[in-house]
Amino acid sequence: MSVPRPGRRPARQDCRLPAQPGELLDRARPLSFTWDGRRYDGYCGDTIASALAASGVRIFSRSFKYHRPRGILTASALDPGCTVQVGDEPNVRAAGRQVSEGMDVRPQNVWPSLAHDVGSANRLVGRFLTAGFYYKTFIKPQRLWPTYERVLGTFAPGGRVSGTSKPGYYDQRYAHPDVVVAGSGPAGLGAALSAAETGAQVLLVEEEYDLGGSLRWGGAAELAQLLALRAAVDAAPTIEMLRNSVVAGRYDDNWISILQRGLPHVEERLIKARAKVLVVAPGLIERPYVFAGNDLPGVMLGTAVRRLINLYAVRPGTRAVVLSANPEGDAAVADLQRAGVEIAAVLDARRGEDLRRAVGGTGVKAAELADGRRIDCDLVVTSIGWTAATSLLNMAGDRPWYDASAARFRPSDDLPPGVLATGGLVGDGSTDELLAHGRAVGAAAAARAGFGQAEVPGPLAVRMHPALFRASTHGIIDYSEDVSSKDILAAAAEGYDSSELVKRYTTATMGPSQGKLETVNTVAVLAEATGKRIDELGTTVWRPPYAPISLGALAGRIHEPVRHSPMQSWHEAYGAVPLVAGAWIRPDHYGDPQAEARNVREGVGIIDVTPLGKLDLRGPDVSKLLNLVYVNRWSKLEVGSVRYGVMCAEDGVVMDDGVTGRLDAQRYLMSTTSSGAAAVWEHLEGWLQTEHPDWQVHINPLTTYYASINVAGPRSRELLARVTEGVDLSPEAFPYMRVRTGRIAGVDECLMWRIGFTGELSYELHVPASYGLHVWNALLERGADLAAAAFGVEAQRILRLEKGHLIVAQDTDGLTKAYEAGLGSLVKLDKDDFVGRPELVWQQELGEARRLVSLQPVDGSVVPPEASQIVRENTILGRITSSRRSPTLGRSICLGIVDVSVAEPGSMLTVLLPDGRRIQAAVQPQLAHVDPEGGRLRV
Amino acid sequence: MPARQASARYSAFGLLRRGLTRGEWPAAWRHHDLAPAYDVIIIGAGVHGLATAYYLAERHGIPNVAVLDKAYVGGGGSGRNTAIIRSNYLTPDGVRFYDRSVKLYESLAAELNFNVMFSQRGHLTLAHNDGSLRTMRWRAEVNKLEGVDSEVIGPEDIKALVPYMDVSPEARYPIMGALYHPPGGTIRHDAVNWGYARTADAHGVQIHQNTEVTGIDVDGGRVHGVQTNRGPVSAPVVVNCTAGWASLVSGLAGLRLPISTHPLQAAVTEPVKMFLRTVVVSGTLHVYVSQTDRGELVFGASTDPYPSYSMRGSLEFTEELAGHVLALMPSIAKLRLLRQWAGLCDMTPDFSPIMGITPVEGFLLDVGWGTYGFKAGPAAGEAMAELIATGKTPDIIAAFDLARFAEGRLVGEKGAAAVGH
Amino acid sequence: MFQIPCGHCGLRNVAEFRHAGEQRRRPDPQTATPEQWRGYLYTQVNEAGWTRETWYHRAGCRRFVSVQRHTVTNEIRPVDTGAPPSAAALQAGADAGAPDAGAPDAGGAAS
Amino acid sequence: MSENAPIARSPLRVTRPAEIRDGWELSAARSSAALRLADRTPLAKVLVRAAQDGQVAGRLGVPFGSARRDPAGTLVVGSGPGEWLLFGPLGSAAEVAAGVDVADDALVSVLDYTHGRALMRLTGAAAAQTLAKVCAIDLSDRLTPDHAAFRSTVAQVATDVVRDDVDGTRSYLLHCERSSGQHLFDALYDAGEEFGLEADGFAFP
Repeated sequence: MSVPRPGRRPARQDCRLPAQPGELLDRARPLSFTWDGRRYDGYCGDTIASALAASGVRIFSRSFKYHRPRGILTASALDPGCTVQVGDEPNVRAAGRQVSEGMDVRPQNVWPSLAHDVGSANRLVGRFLTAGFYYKTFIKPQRLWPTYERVLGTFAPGGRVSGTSKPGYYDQRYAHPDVVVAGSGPAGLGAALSAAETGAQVLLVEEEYDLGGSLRWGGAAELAQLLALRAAVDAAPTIEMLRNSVVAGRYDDNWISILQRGLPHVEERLIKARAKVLVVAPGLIERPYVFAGNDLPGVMLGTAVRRLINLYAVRPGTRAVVLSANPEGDAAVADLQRAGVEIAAVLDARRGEDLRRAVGGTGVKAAELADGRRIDCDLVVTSIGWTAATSLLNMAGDRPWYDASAARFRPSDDLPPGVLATGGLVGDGSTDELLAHGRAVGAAAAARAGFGQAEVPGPLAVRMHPALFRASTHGIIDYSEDVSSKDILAAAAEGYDSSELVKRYTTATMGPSQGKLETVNTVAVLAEATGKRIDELGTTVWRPPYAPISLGALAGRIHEPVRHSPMQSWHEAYGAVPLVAGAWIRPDHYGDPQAEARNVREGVGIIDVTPLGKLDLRGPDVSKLLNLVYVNRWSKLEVGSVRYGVMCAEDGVVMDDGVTGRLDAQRYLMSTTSSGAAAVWEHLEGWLQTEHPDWQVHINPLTTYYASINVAGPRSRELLARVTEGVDLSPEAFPYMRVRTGRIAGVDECLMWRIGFTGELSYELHVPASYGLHVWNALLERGADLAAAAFGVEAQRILRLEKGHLIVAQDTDGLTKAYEAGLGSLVKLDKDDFVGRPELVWQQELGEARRLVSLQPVDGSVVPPEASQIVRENTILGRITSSRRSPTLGRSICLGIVDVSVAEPGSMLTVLLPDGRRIQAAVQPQLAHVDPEGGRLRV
Repeated sequence: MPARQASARYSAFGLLRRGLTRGEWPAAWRHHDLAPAYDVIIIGAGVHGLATAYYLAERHGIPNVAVLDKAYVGGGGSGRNTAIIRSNYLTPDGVRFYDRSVKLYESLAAELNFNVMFSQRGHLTLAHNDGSLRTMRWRAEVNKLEGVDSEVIGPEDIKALVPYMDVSPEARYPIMGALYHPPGGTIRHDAVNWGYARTADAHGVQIHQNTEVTGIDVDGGRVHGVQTNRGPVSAPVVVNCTAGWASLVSGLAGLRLPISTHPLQAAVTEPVKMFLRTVVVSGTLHVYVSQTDRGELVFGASTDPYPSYSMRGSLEFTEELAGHVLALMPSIAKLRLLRQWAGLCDMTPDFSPIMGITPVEGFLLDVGWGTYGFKAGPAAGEAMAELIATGKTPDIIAAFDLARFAEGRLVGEKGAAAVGH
Repeated sequence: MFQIPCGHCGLRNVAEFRHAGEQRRRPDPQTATPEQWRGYLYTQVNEAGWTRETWYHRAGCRRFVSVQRHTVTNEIRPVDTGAPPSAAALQAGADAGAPDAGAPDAGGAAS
Repeated sequence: MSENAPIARSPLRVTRPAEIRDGWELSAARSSAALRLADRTPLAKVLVRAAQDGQVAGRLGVPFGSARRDPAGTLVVGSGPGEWLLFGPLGSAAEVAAGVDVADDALVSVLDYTHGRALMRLTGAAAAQTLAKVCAIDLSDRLTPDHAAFRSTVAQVATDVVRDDVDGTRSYLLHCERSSGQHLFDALYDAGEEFGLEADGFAFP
């Protein structure tokens, strides 16, 4: 790409007309920008395309397959030939985007440049690039396809995204309007105004920069009417007006997505509106005509020249041939004449006059007429019919029908509730008729939203319109996909003869304009090919979004919840390496997990276990609930005691585990795994609410009411004694598996559980969270001489593995039942019922197929990575679920789940390491590698 | 035996000749009247039904087969999936089966004389926490034991494969590693459907579009044929290949299945110049993405969180998708989403298919594919054809029988069911 | 984003709820045969039409609500009777968005 | 025991300057911005659970979905079916809890939730517009007038929202479980920036 040369004199705006009555330009504010590295001038209010066209630019891009030159066709956001790169933004619609000072605009799909374009060699072979070309070739040999593919890939259309752009500020908001009006032509304006008059809240959304639709290029009368309507909208207190914004989708229950652009501080904003009623009024899209050369620069639609002349004061050519089938086409002729364009010929399609082809290389040079005449010209204008933009109705479930007399699809008579249509979508009429229909629909919309009374009016009368789709010659049907009418015929002949199949086979309608210009012509040519009628074939389903939406807007501000414990500031200050555990950010370690673990075995350590799930259970029936959801028994748990429990789902699969303590007769505190906290709460509520609504139990979450600190190690009692008041910590008074309440570091109502996930004498403190940091600091200060130190999750994992404690979802998987997990001794099948009981009964009868065991590699210096497979030759017998180096034993230790046939203590297993080595490991007599008798935690 | 069609071979030469003569290609498949009886009726003209029909005719000399579809060829999940092919599953049964499918895909273009554009560009499944990294290693180890090329790689290697990826440890979901599966890639799904249809047709199989099965004739515990909107047809064997609609079709035979139907949504962006060569999947972020030869990014996610037969698609899907894609590749925020759509997935409790015989004699199942159906097409068709022709269930699908649910023999894919596309 | 009428909170976006499954009766765990029990665990009616199901209002009142939903249109009718939904609601496995096996395990700090 | 007296801390970063009052670290900042977001976590919070149609419910007299100030100035919020949250001045949790007459109901739970929840107040004419960027509930007077209460997701966190206008100015109390507090605060701050939001200090209510 050439670099901008701002110094160089800009191109003169030779095609710029004197001021037009309805022009959108602010001539007081000229600006300049670069196109393909060269400087151009324009005015504030110009689109990129209009500014370039004013300076005589005719070629904006090259087509995707044949690399044919392309120029302005519709002069609207849909214009397929006017897609450009603006800075780091790809695929900008040059005819729909306003140009701004200093904008860096570049062409796409051109290599090396617009002028010299090797790709256009494709045009020579174009005749061979028939429908389904790729399916029929590059077939053999398969190994070469990737090579072909890379070459083809370089011809991919579109602009470039950068790998380094900083994402801008995109956001979203919710809205709850009574009425959303999509489109601000006369009908849309009427609907918005009359709905607002009832007091309804109205969101009026216009895709373009200005309200008014076709009124904007009407005569003096229309312009005057438009001014009045704009004033009325501005004055209406309950209308929120969004310009340069688009209703992108309509989803279930009138959930409506609106893309809002042009905000000062936001790149783009996605508005999610729950509308009581959606009024669809996008108007009509002018349909291109299919004939030879219909994609040459200089071939334009009637509405395109009217936009260029009236809105942007651009003279679209010097000598024109016009094919008109409707009054709008005739009006285009008048506009052209007014703009000083010589009218070489006007063909009236209503009288059977027709075009045959547009002739030229890089632009129109002449037009060949059906009667054989050849007329030199640089502009060919067609106004041969309309397509109703029914996408939003389609998304609402409506199936439009083909009205042959109007030669266009129209909405069905019974639209889904909450959706109404007006304007060109439902019929034709004068500005006043459209306005009146819009007003009636707006009143009906308000009524449906609960404001006033009004019936939905019938559709507008529909003007007869000749059915013109294709001339006697073949031309392009899908400009962005380079699909010709010949391709459609070929596809149909090959059996791809339904609108869905022909779309998929030729890719017609699958490009950036999503069929708005192409669908009806595609169906019409398919009808021609199959001898069917258009209404028999129907169109393909329009899918959201109506207009492309940036990923940034869809993502909005990214609010991924993050959870921190009250001690987070300390962890950060002391160099904790963070562990992302779902929403929780936890300290994985503080530098040396092995040392942290050793310190727990030898002295005392403290760990932040705040994420542990904690549920307050109270009421007379709590023990019933516990007996139901845990596999073990709870009836006899005394006040002041805690017990380890295992939960299974109805299929017997282990779902969670934890310790539950009885604080008084009717009050328990249940702890769950950190990741399982929410699921367990929901699980308990479910059983209570749906199966046992009669049980008297309240479940209240306390997970973050408490800061939870585990104080572990032989000297934990000594440390705790220094900060605790009101609790006798002696082994006799406070033995293993008991819970006490007392004052810690001056904080009342602290819970202390004597339990030991680490296998050491340890106390789990649950401290009112606001005091968490205070207690944490107190423990470290008062324990300084005991070398009390914090340890992280990694050290805890090492310690629990030395103890052979399993971690649900690591040492178990989605199918591991209680017996396989080595938890069989806990399962009390003599309980009448508990969740998952039947499956466990059967597993116990049949015996389990796999079992969780402890393993020690013969070579203790090797730590088999977790998930290493346990094999016999190449048959899988199990896998390592947890493995670490044990600082206590000075060797590697593992948990693994293995086939029962090899689960006996002493059996020697082969572990296949990821690097391919095979090592031997012995099954241990019990799960615990360290202190199997549990002496250390009972001291 | 029905007439075979001498179908014109596809080749560059053929294109050249027709380019010069402007001659037309013959129809890829023909229209037929519905015959009163066939040897086999297959319900569903997606890749499973068409592949089954093709292998029946081509491998087992059973061409008297009717493939019935209520709509058109490849109109269901086979034409709506994101066309990702891989075999890096978790269980040996799964790996073996999908590896067979990959092997068949590798030679499919030549076998069908139809370029299916199988692009083995490599497949990355990202791990954002130690748990999923463990699962990736688990899959890699099982894959290697089954002779499938998979390995766990680190952030640097990931960055080398996907330069636009944010592999910084500060990311909200830091990338700790990935399962890299070089043989994985993408394919042109329509081409696979059409290629099977065209070649099956050439072997005498009849494809009936717009033919909806409205009833299944079961008498004395065995199937005798089906009722359709075009009249009754009899056959001793009826195969259910209807994916999202599997429960409804089986219901016609009085059979209830452990299946619930969930929409699976997908979307494409506008085309941009090629910047993403491999397939990228993140289970934690529930997103997968690849770039087509046309330059579009194709996105998918996990199935909708509730059962539904709606294919309208949802806004929240695109919002979550975009957020997660930008979490991986923050610089592409200006890329625009062009179109979204949905297909229906027949989800089973163990994320594994249900294939083979049922309590209704002659009524066979090839369903329960969930989000994995397209990857399985060729191997499933091959196995179902063998089952029909020999009456014996091939070992490769033995683990996927319907009876496993009543007998509590679920398949372990559930252990690692991330959004593994 | 369709809406679910919550008896306590009114119309709310479906995103606030978890789908808790088709309503079904839990067999007597004492007498159920494996076939019956696994039918209850796994078999789905999977109706394409009106179905009676349970949703958990996770982000709202945290109550389990019964609704009738048309599974093709996602149209919802409140369930007239306050009949309690069923244990099927409780299947942790009910989640369809296939859970990531490497589900973020918060350190597994199970005491 | 520890020599230094316990200091209670909110999960939200303190907006400087900070002060210690009644054992709490508080923000003494004062903002006069038109839109303000302030930490209210230290306020006493008491959770009451009782039968929806029981005696306690009757005495509290606030149905789910609304809020009311009792004569003592305690804000009683109907936060769920058979569930109430009572907000009182700093350090008043015990009194507030004691003030709940639990007689005549089969099962009543009264819990001090002060330390379990993050609480913040968003005040200003643009408060509704700000909240509407992160919360899907209709905030119009029609659906959520002053003293309306609801629970929904705000910035993807399950949050209790109470509209509690201050001298006619739109104001919302938002509270969520404690560990997500900073996230919720940050999300609201981000949403409010375009309206000139400033962080404000602690006050009651």
